[in-house]
Amino acid sequence: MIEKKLLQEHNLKEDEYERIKEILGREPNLVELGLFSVMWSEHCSYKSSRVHLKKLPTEGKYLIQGPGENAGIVEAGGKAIVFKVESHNHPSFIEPYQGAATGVGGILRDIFTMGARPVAVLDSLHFGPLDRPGNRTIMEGVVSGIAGYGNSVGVPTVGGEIDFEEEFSHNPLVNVMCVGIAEKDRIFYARAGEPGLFLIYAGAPTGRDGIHGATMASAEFGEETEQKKVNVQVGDPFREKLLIEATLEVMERNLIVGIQDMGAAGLTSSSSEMASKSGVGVELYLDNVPLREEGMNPYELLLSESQERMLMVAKSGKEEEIRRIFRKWGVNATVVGKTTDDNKFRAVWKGEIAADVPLDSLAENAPKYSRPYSAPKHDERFDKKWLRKKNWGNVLRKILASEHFASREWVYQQYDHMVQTNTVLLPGLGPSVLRIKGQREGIALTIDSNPSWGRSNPKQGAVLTVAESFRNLATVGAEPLGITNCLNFGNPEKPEIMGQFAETIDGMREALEFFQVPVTGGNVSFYNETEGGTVPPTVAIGTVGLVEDVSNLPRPERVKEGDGIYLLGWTGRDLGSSVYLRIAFGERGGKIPEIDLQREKKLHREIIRLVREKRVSYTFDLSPGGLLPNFAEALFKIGKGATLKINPEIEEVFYLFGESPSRMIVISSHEIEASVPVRKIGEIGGERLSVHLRGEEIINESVHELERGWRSFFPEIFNP
Amino acid sequence: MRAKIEVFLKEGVLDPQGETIKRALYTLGYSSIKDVRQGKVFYIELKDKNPQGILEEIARKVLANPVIEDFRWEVER
Amino acid sequence: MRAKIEVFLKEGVLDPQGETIKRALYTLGYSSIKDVRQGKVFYIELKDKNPQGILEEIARKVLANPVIEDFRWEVER
Amino acid sequence: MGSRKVKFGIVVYPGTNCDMDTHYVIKEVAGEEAQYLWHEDLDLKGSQVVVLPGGFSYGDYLRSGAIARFSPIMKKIKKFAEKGGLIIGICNGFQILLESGLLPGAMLRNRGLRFICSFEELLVENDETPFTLLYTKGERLRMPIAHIDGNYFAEIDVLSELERERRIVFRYINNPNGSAHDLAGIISKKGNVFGLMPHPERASEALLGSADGLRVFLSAAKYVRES
Ligand SMILES: Nc1ncnc2c1ncn2[C@@H]1O[C@H](COP(=O)(O)OP(=O)(O)O)[C@@H](O)[C@H]1O
Ligand SMILES: [Mg+2]
Repeated sequence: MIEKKLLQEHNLKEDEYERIKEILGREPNLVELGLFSVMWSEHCSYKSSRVHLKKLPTEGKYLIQGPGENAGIVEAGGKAIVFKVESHNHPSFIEPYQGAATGVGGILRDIFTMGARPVAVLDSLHFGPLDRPGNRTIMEGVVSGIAGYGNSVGVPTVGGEIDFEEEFSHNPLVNVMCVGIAEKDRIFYARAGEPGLFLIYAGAPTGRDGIHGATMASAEFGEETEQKKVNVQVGDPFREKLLIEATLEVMERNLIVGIQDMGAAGLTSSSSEMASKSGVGVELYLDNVPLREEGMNPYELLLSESQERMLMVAKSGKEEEIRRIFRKWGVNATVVGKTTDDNKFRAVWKGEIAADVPLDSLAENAPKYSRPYSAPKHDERFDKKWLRKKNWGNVLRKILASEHFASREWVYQQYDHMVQTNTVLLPGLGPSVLRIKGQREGIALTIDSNPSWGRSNPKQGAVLTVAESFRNLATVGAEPLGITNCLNFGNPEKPEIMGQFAETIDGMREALEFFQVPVTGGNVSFYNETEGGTVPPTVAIGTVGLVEDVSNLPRPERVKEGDGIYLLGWTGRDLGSSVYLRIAFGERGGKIPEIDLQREKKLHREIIRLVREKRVSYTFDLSPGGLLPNFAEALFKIGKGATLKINPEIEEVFYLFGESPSRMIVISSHEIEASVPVRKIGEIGGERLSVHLRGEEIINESVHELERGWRSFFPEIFNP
Repeated sequence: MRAKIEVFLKEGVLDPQGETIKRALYTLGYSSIKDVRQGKVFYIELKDKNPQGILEEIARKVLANPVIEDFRWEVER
Repeated sequence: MRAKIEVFLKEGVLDPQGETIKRALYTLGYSSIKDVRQGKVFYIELKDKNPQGILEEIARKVLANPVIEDFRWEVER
Repeated sequence: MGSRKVKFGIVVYPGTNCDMDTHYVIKEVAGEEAQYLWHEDLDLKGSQVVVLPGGFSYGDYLRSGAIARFSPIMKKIKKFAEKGGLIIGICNGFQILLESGLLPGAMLRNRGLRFICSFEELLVENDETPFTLLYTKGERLRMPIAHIDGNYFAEIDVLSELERERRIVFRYINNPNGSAHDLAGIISKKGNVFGLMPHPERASEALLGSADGLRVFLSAAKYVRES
């Protein structure tokens, strides 16, 4: 008889338990209870989010594969571009280095599982403010964990973002995106084919890593297993590198029917999902599973989340050849099961049946909930005092040297961002651009999020985030092909959290439908809550764009003395959630910017046209931070000074530090004309930044001095 | 005073380094080696007369990561 | 048999890791710490009855780099 | 015979990750012949120049390059070196050359203890080696580095010998990692084995920000063709 306590340990509700009994027509045994527990967990089943995710647009001109597979795929330059983002928030809080490292390992596997060679990693990171040592330790660990894993496997980490908010002190967000390239006719899916095929386990042996809800269960199996259990997974990038090469070689030779990495719920989810998608059953021979530790039981074998493992379904008769290839790469590969025709998930252990459940009940038919939700209150505040004049030079200096704006070089220098020799635009210059060897085309990559927008207004925040991502791409002349997304929220059982979630999805849908760009996949991370609070709704949008010609990119080095500086687009009265408000007033809320998607799209079109017509030396967008900080940053990269003459028709603070979305700077040696408002606001020259407001000089600073504060912020914190 | 703090992975925690070294030794013909685990050792020179407390503290708080590592210390002289 | 091999930097070879830990400890207020040097320790499980020779050999040939490192080993049980 | 292609052999160890980049540059950019050599091969397959590329052989576990030195192919590479064959070790390849004793010294962790990936400025110190024929002494180059163990150490007498014999080939302008004598690349006594931490294969195309590294491969090819 299964007790309440045991159900709690397994995170199963009583009605869920009733449903399990109904499905089985009997009580589950402990192993089976474990299977349902993980497969029906939020993480594996998306039980709270599915009904909402369904609303996202999933069709587009360039789409090859939408949501539902290990990763999404779009087409660029005649190749299949495979990409996905995943969160590793909680593990990174518990053990920052290993948590982040295994996060990279996991998302890489999602990519090469599909037959793609991983070519880039991007990371979206959110931590608590750095004035607290605990937050510094987490950030340092996470960054070196991503570096430690990514650098070793030889996949460049080419971009990302980092920001800081109070709520992330106890709930850091670590979202990692990976992009890979495959041949269009050689894509692999999580399929099991037909009955009678062998399942091959390849990679690291299984240990007691990350077994969920098993505390109670293992007491049943013996006391000493309990003490050995450690829930932190340690990554082995070396083994992953071998796994990548071996797997790609097996695919190259066309030896498998389908493949899936063993991520959450390990052997159970990978085998049952593949089988479920192909309408077959599976039988696992647990005695064949390679073990790292002694005395492991079926419960642990089925639920272990040991890293660097893959499960494949071999083409009939190809088992030996597969094994040989893995062996060459020093990786163990073993037959651990077989597909069957009875639609069951069965595990055999020491001649006995350890688990026997209807397969679809684990995967396809896991519960789905329409959880109650309540509309979140939006922050509509606007305070007149925000408009007061200040010493703008001082404000600029402070923003440049703040954690929200200072140079991220300290971080990306730790990432090998050049390995594979495709990185045409290095980190720090806008979106990352990779060439596709042998092709004129390239891909532009970016990942963006803004939790303070989400906190003030989840729907509007999602619209703004999508727009920002596409605006970033426009600066390199790239059109968006598709997005992936990571949704980081609190506890979905609370109506206000579900309300944030529903609104966020609405916002994403609105923006994506407008731009006609599909979602190709993503990840949902709920329960980002501790006594320290709940994370603000945070959507990370990862976008892949098409660059028509990688040899023609705007770059700071192209800027010459005398080049004109043009402001394109519209400046509104937008200050809410700006970096300016934080620095000048310690205010992190307020009404967030309005956006007119028609205008936004027009602006992107014009910028893309100007770039493709080679009329642009360099161009960049202005949020976050607003015009002055972003312009100063551009000067640091250009290595020259400039004079700006600004005659705004509204209060100057909106112009200088406001974060209106639909505007950009273009620097050019040509006269710029466009079908959006264009104003020439200055010229490149000298070594100082001089800003004139309505004829009066308000700033005159050495570019070099400004740069020093911007560059030294992170090094001073981390290398005292 | 001279002391030594050893920091090693808890049992059950994967040790990719030790594992790889074991395999390398095996390939080199040292086939009697059954297991290798790698740890860190810190040699510390300090002024305290009774450094026990301080060693315990820095091992726990600074040198070891309690989530995956254990430690032991000894005073050498 | 269980044995232990310690590999440590020769005197005179700069130890950037130990140096950094020393500074960190100092910043944390452990001002009695005069010096920290970091080394590696390998816990080895092996089948040999008299492992002395083999331990010496793998330490010298494999585990330590004689340009910068020395080693010592001991049989634990 | 003057225009025949030179055959470069690129050694692949488990964990090597710059093998394909190096292959691409030698074949597609330098226009020479390139082939992979597997670490278990017992034959250099007629390679005229052997390249040990960058990466994390054996995960860089134990020490960078420490386990790779035991690979079966190393015996052949040592013989090849003894006979005067040209060998280039880049980054992890340099570390392997140090660990296997083909070059003197050892690598410690970077001064700042962190991995550094960035473009660095280098000074050409010796333009008379087989690997730098096409450079000019005193020339400044831009090449990326990407490593965590690039802090070169050797005993004082070794360092003075390197200086005296002009075996320091490249030096950093702003020493990023703490290397003794700012050295970024050295050659063996006979001058046929070259190890360097910067990545010339990542600086062989203007599109990627610099083509200053290409001449390392072109020089080696020219040297082989003309000798
Ligand atoms: N926010 C989202 N938007 C669109 N699709 C999503 C989202 N979150 C998850 N998905 C899709 O749901 C499926 C299951 O995702 P997930 O469980 O994260 O995969 P994995 O098994 O690799 O961890 C994937 O196809 C994924 O792309
Ligand atoms: Mg997956």
